[in-house]
Amino acid sequence: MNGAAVTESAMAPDPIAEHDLSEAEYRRAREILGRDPNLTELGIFAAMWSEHCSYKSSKKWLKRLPTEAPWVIQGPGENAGVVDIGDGQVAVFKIESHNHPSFIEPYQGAATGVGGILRDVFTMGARPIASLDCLRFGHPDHPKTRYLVAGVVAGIGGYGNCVGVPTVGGECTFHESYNGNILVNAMTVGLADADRIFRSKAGGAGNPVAYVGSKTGRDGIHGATMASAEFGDAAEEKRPTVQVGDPFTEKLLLEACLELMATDAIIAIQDMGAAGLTSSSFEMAGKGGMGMELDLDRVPRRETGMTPHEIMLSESQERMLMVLRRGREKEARRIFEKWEIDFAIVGRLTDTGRMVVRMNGDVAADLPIAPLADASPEYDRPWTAAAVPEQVKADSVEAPEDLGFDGVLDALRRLLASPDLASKRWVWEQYDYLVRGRTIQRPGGDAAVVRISGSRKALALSADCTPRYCAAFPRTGGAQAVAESWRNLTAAGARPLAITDCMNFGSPERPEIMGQFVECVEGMREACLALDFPVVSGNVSFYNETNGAAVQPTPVVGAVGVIDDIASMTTIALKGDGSALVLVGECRGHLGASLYLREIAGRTNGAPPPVDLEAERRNGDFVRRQISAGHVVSCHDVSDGGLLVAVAEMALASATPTGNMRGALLHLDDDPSPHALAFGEDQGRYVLEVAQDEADALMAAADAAGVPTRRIGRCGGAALTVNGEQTISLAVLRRNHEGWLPSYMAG
Amino acid sequence: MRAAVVIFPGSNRDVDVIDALAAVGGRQPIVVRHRDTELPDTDLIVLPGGFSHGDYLRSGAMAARAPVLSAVSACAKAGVPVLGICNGFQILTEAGLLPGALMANRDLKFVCRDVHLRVERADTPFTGRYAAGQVIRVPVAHHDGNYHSDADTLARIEGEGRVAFRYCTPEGHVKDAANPNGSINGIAGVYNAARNVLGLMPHPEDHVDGAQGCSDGRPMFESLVEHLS
Amino acid sequence: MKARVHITPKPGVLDPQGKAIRDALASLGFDGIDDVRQGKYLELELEESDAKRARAAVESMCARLLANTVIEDYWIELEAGQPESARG
Amino acid sequence: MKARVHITPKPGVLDPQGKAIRDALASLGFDGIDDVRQGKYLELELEESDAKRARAAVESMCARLLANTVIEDYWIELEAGQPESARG
Ligand SMILES: Nc1ncnc2c1ncn2[C@@H]1O[C@H](COP(=O)(O)OP(=O)(O)O)[C@@H](O)[C@H]1O
Ligand SMILES: [Mg+2]
Repeated sequence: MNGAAVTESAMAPDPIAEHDLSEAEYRRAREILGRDPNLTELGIFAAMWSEHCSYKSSKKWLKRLPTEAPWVIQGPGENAGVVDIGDGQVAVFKIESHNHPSFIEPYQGAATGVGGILRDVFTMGARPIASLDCLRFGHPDHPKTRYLVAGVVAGIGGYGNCVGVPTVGGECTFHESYNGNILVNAMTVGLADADRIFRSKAGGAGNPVAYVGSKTGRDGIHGATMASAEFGDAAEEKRPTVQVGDPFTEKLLLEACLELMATDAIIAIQDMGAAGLTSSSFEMAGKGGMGMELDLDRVPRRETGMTPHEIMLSESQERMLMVLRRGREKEARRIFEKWEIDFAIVGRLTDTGRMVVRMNGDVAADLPIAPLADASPEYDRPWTAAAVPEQVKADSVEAPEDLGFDGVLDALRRLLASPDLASKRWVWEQYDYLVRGRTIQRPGGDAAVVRISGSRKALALSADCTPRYCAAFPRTGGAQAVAESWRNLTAAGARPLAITDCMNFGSPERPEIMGQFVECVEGMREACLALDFPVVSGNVSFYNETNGAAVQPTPVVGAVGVIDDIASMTTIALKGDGSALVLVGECRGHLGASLYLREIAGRTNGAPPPVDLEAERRNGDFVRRQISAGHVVSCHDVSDGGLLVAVAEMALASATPTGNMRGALLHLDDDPSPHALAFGEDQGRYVLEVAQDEADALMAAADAAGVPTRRIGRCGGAALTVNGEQTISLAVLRRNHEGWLPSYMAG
Repeated sequence: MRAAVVIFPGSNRDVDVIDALAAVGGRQPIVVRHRDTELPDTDLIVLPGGFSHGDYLRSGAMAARAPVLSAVSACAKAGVPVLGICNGFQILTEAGLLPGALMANRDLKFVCRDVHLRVERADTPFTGRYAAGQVIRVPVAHHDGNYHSDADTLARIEGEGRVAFRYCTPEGHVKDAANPNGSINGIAGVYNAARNVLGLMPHPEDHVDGAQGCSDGRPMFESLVEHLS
Repeated sequence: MKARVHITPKPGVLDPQGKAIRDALASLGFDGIDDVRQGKYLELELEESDAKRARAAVESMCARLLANTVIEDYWIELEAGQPESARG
Repeated sequence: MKARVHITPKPGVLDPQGKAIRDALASLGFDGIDDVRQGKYLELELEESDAKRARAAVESMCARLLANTVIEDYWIELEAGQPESARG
C-alpha cells in the first residue's frame, strides 16, 4: 500500500462511516481484496456499491419490467435505450433525476441534470433532438417553492437552450410532500443510424483509454469532506460539492464526439456521470471482462493538490472516457483539438481483470473489477403491501352547488386555475422548444412532436405520472403512468414504441416505501405487457425524503412513439364549426383521488380510477386507426380533471394569434351526476372532434370494435355551454388557466 | 443563390437556417468557421443563432472578435448582403457592423414564443417579397434581445429609415404589450446605412414550412433569392 | 451611503465564464494571463448613514438574496468618504 | 499581479437586473434602498509584474473585449501588495 493513502486513511476519523458503507459491505470488500482497502479503494467500493450506481435495493424488482420487443435494439444496461424507428434509424432515449442537487442549488442542479442526460444520449452515438423535464415542487405556499421554481426552470433553459436541444415538453406540479425534496427529472431523445450505435463494452488489451472534456475539479465529491494531507487547515472551509454546468463545453464535446463517432476509432465510450472516473472506468472494463491501468497524473485537472481519491470520485461535468483503437489516438486528438476540448490518454486496457490506478509513481488503488462491477450487493428489502383504499361513491361527492359554487362551470374555472392544471406556459416559454426547426407540435398538447428531417416521419414524446394515484394505491398508479403516456402518444396519432422510467421514492429501508416501489413496478409491468410498451432505460432515485417525510411515490414515465406520416398527426386544438365531439371510452364518474375531490371538495381520499388495460388498448388502438384513416379532426386524451377539463383544454388550445377561440356545446347526463361526469377521472378515454357527417360511421366502427363511444356535443361559439343552460366564456377560462403561474411567480 | 453560413463555437441554429436556405434557394449553403480568414465567393452571408462561446461575458462579444469577422466586414463594405439572426445580430452589433447593443430582456428571462413583426420597408434585399407595413408572425428565442442605443444613434437610425422590423400586435400596433424584451421603440431588427446588412432577433428561418405551423418567414429568403438572381 | 458588493465564485467552483474569457483573450494575443474569474458587482445606494447598521443590512441582503453562498463568496465595501476594503 | 476590473452599465442605460434586485430586496423587507446597479467584476491573474505595463494591457483588454462601451463603463484596479482604486 502506498504512503499517501496510508496517511489519508490515518487522518480520516471514520472512513467507513464517511463512505456510507455498511459493516457487511465493508467485510465483503475486505474479503474481495484479502486486505484492508486504502482510502481511495474504500471510496471506490462505496461509490460502486452506492444505491445510485449499484441499484442494490431496486435490482430485484426492476428485472420484472418487460424490456423486449422486436423493435427494441438496446434495453436497459447501457447509457440509454435504443428503439428502431424504421428506415435504418433509431431513437435513443433516457430519463434521469437530479433531485437533491436541484434542491441545494436549483439553477446549477437542474442545469447539470440536463447536461448529464444529454451526455447519456450522445454517448450512444445519437444526436440529441429533444428534451423533456418533469418537475415536482412543494406546496405553492411553502416559502422556498417560488425560489426553487424560478431557479430550476432557469437552469433547465440555461443549459438546454445553450446546447441547442429543444425542450419540448414535460410536467410541472405541486404537492406538499415535495416541500423538502423537489423532483427534477430530465429526459433526452436522440436520433442515430441503426448501424452506428456506440456502447460501453471495452475490448482489446493494449488499447488506449482517452479522457475528453472539461478538466477535473473537486466538484461533487461524495461524503463529508475529508481532510487530506495536502489540504490540512485550509481545507476546513467546506469544499464545494455543487457542480456548475458549462453548456458551452457540452456543445463542443457533443460535436467533437459525434465527429469522432463518424470514424471507427472508438471501441467503447462512457460518460463520467455519478462517481465520475470510477464508475466509467469500471463499467467499461467490467463489461468487456478486461482490466485497466489508469495514470492519474495525466488526468487534466483544474485544481492543484488533488488526491487520487478526489480524482477518482470527482463528479466534474462535461467529461467522457473512451477506449480507442490502438493507433487512432492522433486522429482523435485532432478532432478534439479542433473543437478546443481537452484530450488526454490516461491509461490502457489490460487483460488482468484488475483496475490499477497510479499516481506520483505509487499505486493508489489495485482492485479486481468483476466483483465490484457485477457482484455488487443485491438486497431483498422487506416491503409491506399498500392498504386497499376505500371506494368513493360518485353520489357521495358534493356537487359544486352544495359547496357554494355557482355550478359545474365555476368549478371548471377553479380547476383550470389550480396549480396542477394551470397552464405551464410560464415554464416552457423559458425553454427554446423550437431550436433546430423541427418541432411541429409545441408544448401545450398531449405529446410534443419533432420531425425527422429528410422524411415524412416524426417522433412523439410525452412524460407522465400522477403521484396522487400512486400514493392512493401504487399498483394502479404505476399502471396509470404507463397508460397515460401511451394515451398521450396515441392522441397525437403516434404509434407508441417504448418507455424510459424515473422512479422517485423515499427511503427503501422503510418497508412501506419499499412497498410503494415494488407495487408501482408491478403496476407498470402489467401495463407495459398489456400495451406492448417495453422499458428500455431508466433511473431510480431513492431517499427523497426529509425528516422522515417521503415524497409521494413518483414513477415518471417518459414515452416515445413514431408518426409515420406527419400529415396524419393530430393536435388537441378544436378546429371546426359544428363538428361533432365524440367521447371514446367508458364514463363512470370516478371521483376518488381526483382533482375535483382535492381542489373543489377539499378531500384527498379514495381509490384511484381503475386502469382496465384491455379497454385501454382497445380504445387507443381504435383512436389511432381512426386518426391515420383521416377521420379525426382533433383529439385529446382525458386525464387530470376529467372530461370537462379535457374539452376546455381543446377549446383554449384553439386560440388564434389574435385570441379567437372555438367553443363547444356539451350535454352531460344526470347519471351518476353532471359533476361526476364532468370531472370524473375514468381512464382510457379520449375526446375526438369529428366532422358531423363522419360521426355516425366512426361510432359504428367503434361499436364493431367493442369500443364505447358517445356524442357529447359539438363545436361552436366562443364559450363553453353545458346542457344548454350554463355558459362560461372562453376568455374567462383562459385568463384563469393562463394567469395562475405568472401571478404566483410574480409573488 | 450562393450563401455562406458562418459558424462559431456554440452556434446552434445553423441547421435551421441551412435548411431554410436550401429549401428556398434550392442550394446547400457553404459552411464557414470562425477561424477562417477568407470567405468563399458568395452572394449572401448568414450569421446564425445560438450561443457563440456560450454567450459568456456578453452575447456575441467573443465571436465578434473572431478572425472571420474581418472577412465578413470586408464583404459587407463591398455590398454583399449580410444577415445576422439572433446571436448573429448580437455579433454584428458587437463587431460594430450594426449600431446599438442587445441587453438582457426586460424581465430577465429567456423568452421563446411567436411574436408579430411589422415590416417597416419592403425595398431592401431582405424584404422585397413583403409589403411595407405588413404584419408577420415568427418566433423569438433569446435571453438578450433588448435593443438599446443612445439617443443620437436612435434618432439617426430612425431618421434614416434603418429600422427593419418592430414588435407589434397582430393588428400592427407597436405596443409595449407586444414587445417581448423591452427593445427601445419596439425595434426587432436594424439595417446598416447601406441596407445590405440586417440584424434581427426573431427567427424567420423557423417559420418557412407549413409543418412548422406558419411560413411567414419564408418570404425573407425568397426576397434574397429574387434580389440575388 | 453607498455599498459596493462583490460576489465571486468560491475557490474550486468551476467558472466557465472566466475560463472562456481567458481563452478569448489569449486568442486576441493577450498572453501571460494565468487565470480569469468572473463575478458580479453591485452598487447599492442606501438611505442608511450609519456605517455599522448599513454593513449589517447589506450583510443580511447578501446572505438572503444577493449571493448564493453554496457556490459564491461575497464581500462588502462601504463608501462614505473613504473606501473600506475589509472582507465581509 | 492581480487586476480587478469593474464593468457597470453606463449612467442612463437601463439596468433591468439592478431594478429587479431592488424590487426583490424590497419584497424581502429591505427598505431604504434608493438604487441598485449591477455590473460585472473580473479578476485577472497576470504574469506581468510591472504595474504600468499591466494597466496598459488590461486597459486594452477592456477596450477590445471585456466591456461594450456602447452601454458599459469600466475601471481597473491593480493589486500588488496595496490595493489601488483609481478609476481607469
Ligand atoms: N416542465 C414543463 N416543461 C415543458 N412543458 C411542460 C412542462 N410542464 C407541462 N408542460 C406541458 O404542458 C402541457 C400539459 O401538461 P400535462 O397536464 O402534464 O399534460 P398531459 O395531461 O397531457 O400529460 C403538456 O404539453 C406538457 O408538455
Ligand atoms: Mg394528455
